[in-house]
Amino acid sequence: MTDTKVQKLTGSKAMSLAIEQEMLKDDKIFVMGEDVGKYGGIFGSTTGLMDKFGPDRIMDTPISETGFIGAAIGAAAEGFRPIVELMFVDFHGVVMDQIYNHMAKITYMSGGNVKMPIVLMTGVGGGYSDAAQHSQTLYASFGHLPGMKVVAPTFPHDLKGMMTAAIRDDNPVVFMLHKTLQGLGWMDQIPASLGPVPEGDYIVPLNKAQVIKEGTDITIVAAQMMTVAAMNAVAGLEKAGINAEIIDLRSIKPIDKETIFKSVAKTKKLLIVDEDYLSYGYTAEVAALVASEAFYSLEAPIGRLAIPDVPIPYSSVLEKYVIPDANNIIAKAKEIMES
Amino acid sequence: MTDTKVQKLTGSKAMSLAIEQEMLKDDKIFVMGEDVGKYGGIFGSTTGLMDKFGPDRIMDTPISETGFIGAAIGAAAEGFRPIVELMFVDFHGVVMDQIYNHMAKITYMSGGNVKMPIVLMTGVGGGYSDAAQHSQTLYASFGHLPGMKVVAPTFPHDLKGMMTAAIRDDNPVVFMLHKTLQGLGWMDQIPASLGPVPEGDYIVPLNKAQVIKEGTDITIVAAQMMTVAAMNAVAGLEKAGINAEIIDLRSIKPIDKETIFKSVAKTKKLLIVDEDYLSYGYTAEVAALVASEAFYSLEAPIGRLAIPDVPIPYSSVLEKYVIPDANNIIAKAKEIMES
Amino acid sequence: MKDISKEHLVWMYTKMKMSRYFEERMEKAYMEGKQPVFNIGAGPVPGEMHLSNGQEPAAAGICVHLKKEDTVTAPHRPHHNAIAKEVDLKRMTAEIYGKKTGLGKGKGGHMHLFDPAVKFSCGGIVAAGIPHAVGAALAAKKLGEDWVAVAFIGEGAANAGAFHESLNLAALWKLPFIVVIEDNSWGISVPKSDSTCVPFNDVRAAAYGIKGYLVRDNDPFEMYRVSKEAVERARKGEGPSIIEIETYRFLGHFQGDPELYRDKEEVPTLRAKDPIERVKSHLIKEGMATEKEMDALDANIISEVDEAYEFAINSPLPAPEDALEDMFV
Amino acid sequence: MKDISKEHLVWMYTKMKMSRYFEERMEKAYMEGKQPVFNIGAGPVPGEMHLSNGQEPAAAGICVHLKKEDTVTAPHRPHHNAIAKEVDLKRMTAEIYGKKTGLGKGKGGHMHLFDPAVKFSCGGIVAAGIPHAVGAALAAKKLGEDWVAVAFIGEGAANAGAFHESLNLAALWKLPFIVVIEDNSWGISVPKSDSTCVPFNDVRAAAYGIKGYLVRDNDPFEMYRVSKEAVERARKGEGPSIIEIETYRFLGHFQGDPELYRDKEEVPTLRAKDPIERVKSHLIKEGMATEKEMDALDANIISEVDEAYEFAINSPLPAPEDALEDMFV
Ligand SMILES: Cc1ncc(C[n+]2csc(CCOP(=O)(O)OP(=O)(O)O)c2C)c(N)n1
Ligand SMILES: Cc1ncc(C[n+]2csc(CCOP(=O)(O)OP(=O)(O)O)c2C)c(N)n1
Ligand SMILES: [Mg+2]
Ligand SMILES: [Mg+2]
Repeated sequence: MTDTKVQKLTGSKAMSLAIEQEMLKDDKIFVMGEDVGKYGGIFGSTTGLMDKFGPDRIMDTPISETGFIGAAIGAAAEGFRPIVELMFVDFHGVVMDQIYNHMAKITYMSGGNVKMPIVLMTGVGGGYSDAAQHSQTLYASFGHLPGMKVVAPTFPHDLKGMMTAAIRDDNPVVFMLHKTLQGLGWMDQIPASLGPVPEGDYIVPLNKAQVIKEGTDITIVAAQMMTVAAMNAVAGLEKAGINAEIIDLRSIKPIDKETIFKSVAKTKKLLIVDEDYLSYGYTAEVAALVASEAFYSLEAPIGRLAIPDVPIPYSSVLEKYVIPDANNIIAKAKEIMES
Repeated sequence: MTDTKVQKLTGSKAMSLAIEQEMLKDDKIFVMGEDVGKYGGIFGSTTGLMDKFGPDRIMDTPISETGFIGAAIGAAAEGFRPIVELMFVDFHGVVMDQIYNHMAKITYMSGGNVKMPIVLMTGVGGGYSDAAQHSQTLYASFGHLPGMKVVAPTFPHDLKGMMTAAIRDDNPVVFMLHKTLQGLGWMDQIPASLGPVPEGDYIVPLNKAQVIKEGTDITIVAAQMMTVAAMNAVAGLEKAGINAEIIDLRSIKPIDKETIFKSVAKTKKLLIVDEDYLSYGYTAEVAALVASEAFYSLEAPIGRLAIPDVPIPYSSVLEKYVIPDANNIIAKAKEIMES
Repeated sequence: MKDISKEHLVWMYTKMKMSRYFEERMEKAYMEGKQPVFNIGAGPVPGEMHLSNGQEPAAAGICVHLKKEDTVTAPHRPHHNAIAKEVDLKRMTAEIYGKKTGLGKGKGGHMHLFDPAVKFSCGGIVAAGIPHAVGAALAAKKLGEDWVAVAFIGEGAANAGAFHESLNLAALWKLPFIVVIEDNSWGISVPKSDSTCVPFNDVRAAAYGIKGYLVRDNDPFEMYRVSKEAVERARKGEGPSIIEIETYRFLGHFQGDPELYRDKEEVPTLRAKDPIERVKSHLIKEGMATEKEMDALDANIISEVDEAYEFAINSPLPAPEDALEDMFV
Repeated sequence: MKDISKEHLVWMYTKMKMSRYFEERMEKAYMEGKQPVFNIGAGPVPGEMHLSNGQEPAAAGICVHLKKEDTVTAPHRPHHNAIAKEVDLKRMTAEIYGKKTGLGKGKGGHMHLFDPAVKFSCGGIVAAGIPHAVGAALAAKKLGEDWVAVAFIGEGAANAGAFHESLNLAALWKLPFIVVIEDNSWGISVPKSDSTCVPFNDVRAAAYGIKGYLVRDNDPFEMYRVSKEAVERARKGEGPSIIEIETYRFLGHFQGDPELYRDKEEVPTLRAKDPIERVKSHLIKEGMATEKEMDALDANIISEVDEAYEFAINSPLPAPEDALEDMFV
């Protein structure tokens, strides 16, 4: 952090400010996506940028994800630094080939001779009844595939710092913004979506988790809204006599295993909470890392909380049941402590 | 197994025989895909079927995976039972939306009112220098997403029995055939690709792993060519004094955890070997299942062997380095035994 | 316009009016629990809500030619299509309210309505329903039935790859398939001129050697006529068609859309040309119905819709753990 | 055919001949280590091998109009395209041999050749290179340069969604973009008539309001002419074009293809019309070159290709652990 002046911003403002500041410095950066222009991005990622940079640098596209994300790849190969938005991560299936077979692999396949400095930003997360095709996080669907850095910042400070880092990175970065953390006027307004953000530019590394609450009894690893849920569980955990250490993952790929190992070495217990599907999600990957590389730290079975391998249902009552919350975390943590 | 007459067949013949036998019984079954007609499927999955059933039931398609796999969904909703081939699993990115947002979710989203009896068969695996876009297994890319049963049989017996089960299932089944296990004339000919197959119809359940070698010292969990590699490691392991129990996973989703837990309860040690990418692969999911639900069985760190999070390189010397083999398995097992 | 029978015109009017009234009630129902501070996730009808007020002719004008065995797929803005295909209105409304009695037991929601009894489905991914309709048309052909499959999409969807793959397949296999492009000028905030390289999508029929039709200015009568021809051709095995209709989006893309991107004058101009009124005045002018008969018709429509809302409102919610059911059948 | 200069014809001949000889040598090189029992993974050149013998006019006929700054993307059958775009032949051959000196240090292979110095790339996913060329054309427009981007594809790829999305984008944004459809009649074993609902893809230009060109019977001269127009139009900002050329696939889809699906007569008929011979005899007939000059030219070509093979064969393999490098830059 090179700047000392700090303002309170929402997640979306923090992100768009990062884009703005980088665009002012480098005219090779441009933005493409559906409704990124006048609308400012459905989740506010490009708020105000159209007015500042005009339609040549903030480009609305047709609903042709393969076309325009593929075009970003072609433009990147020519020296541009495109930022492209896939409106909802749920839509990745119409364009995954361009993302994982090309954007992610061209650098490697070319023996390092072609750079792919692309930021693919995409909205993730549920909790507002947008149902099965608009509520997923799909962290692992991207984390599984080599060649992309995948980040999922929680707080406005990190949204800005990681966006700046992503734009400056010469490699493809999948930047997952959680809708509920954008601080949008038409969504649930939660405290975590507003926070202190330095005015100047700074970077937050793309591969570092962060201990956001220290504790001694159990390590809770989470990301985005599950980090918020874990923080919301703190009081209840304390009431149950559990002093949890909470790690905000921030980076889905690579996972910052050192930070996790260090914590588990202290707490001896681990609970992983994910808004993605249970099977093959980060609850699996983090558990496997610990069980293979920090095995002797563990004194109890690892706990996993995630979407129980069903699509996200529409009805609020059903949706609440499948997305982990603070109560689930407290119950699970107790179970681990007692096991 | 209801039949006693047994013949020796290759994987591809076993598969196509299953399709043939089911098609003879149910005229709602038809096959669609690229080169499934006269060519008989690039990996032989429809060998001879064109001659038997003609072009109305064995339909060559344009290179329009979203179009024809989407059409399979529409036909399934009308009561048909389509078998569709995605030639290489590597191409899933052009059609993943149809697969995971529709085929996999429609039954759930419709409250169980619409059935999706579709078999999506697809070729997986590397080892013959087909490079980064034609050599992946991507087991986890499908296993992660709810609504599909995902299988990856190894031996001709299971290819036939699981294909029969898949066709009869009223739910979407992703049927992954490993190219090297098809026993094709133009690929490496390995013993495992030829095996005893009952002549009549029978099913092998879609959710059961199988202990293919009993042992006492360490459990090795693998699938398809990694199962073959594990079997190839047996002699070397024995020489090192290690009596391994080998489990052929067969089902990627759901994972048959009981079979694994039972084995680990006996051996106390676990090595998982995967031809998919390391991060967020089945080495993660199996490790996490054991570390969370069978933790107290474990007496040593879990071992994971998989593609080390790089695309599959072309040059043989590089490709051999990234795909686990018997030697890697022996070395890793020794390491675990000594840890 | 003597070519359209009273029966058909009344049918169209009924579906259009029903759809309009359904949507108008939905506009209000959706805002329950979302005032004074709008929160998309709050209230008895949470989530995104895409209403179709103004687009009724596109649906009614073709569905009047369809029977129960014909298949319809629709996109994220599906209510008018569903109503014209005679989806069970009670269970559809209950689904939108997230109730156990809904078409999908509350699991689907407004973008995911499935009524296999009348072969209707829809989905939230732009253009994804097109190949499903192609598959239904393929099924009809395989069965030797004269059934037709219709995919409704927005003009924005005509630029998605699925459109092209589906049209090529349907034309190649000469399937009884029709795509209806509801050109409401906008894909969220993006005007057609910024998304589509040709002024009208009917010309894209040339790429598939099929018939292309264009209906100007949301004309319900012309929609009736071109659809009649397209459906008849499809039933006779003469292959697929593209129908594009210029239609009106009276509301925002979704409820809560600030609509800062469009001219304040646009909607009043469109509302002045309300297509439902056009059909009504035609019926009266041509002596096919009296004002009084129309009022009675309206009253029936309103009570049918109100009953559906009552059913939905009074239905029980699912139990939380129902979330784990219906994964596999 | 006085409209084509000697210089251009000789250039085209050179690239076509070079490509042909390159492929003929590759046919043999590929079989090394695969006899007597064919095994796709064996030998110094393992993996799939898609050769382009017969398709040379498609590449040379347009690349003669291109400069180094123009971009070319190619599909899984890329050698003739690469050679016409003047990709470094030594490093390309070394890549196909999986050597450390290859364009991709042995990581890419024959389907994944990247030579940024001449802006060439290719890939193994059908139609996926089309949007990359659109992106290059967009870059040219942003830079205010008169550069052009050309995407080569097979006729099978024209039915993929990426084709449609790319063409719409390129036309909408009026980009200097050209797609060249090499119609070799086959997509692996599927004839064009079973994959494409129209006889020729030039008509698909109507769907985008752009120019469509058709070159019959693999004619190198006609390919030259229409390409010239298309490239000039693109440079002048007049937008994209589709060029379809009927071309010949002399060999199987890939080496080892049993080709049971095609008539035994097809290839001899095509070979009799060898397009390289057509250019050669034209040069001689028109007095632009003598037999002797042509022989000398051939000798040069052969030695250049042979040198590339020598370079490849004598280059070192990568070290196994190099597999972990070049992931990120
Ligand atoms: C593949 C995909 N991309 C983007 C979206 C987000 N989205 C939903 S509706 C919409 C606009 C659709 O425009 P149009 O097809 O004209 O239909 P309309 O909303 O006007 O009825 C967009 C971009 C989506 N649902 N699916
Ligand atoms: C998306 C995708 N689907 C299928 C394939 C498998 N495949 C490789 S080449 C090919 C045929 C291509 O035909 P065409 O485009 O005519 O090119 P040609 O091989 O004739 O040069 C197919 C189906 C692929 N590589 N990518
Ligand atoms: Mg629209
Ligand atoms: Mg071809």
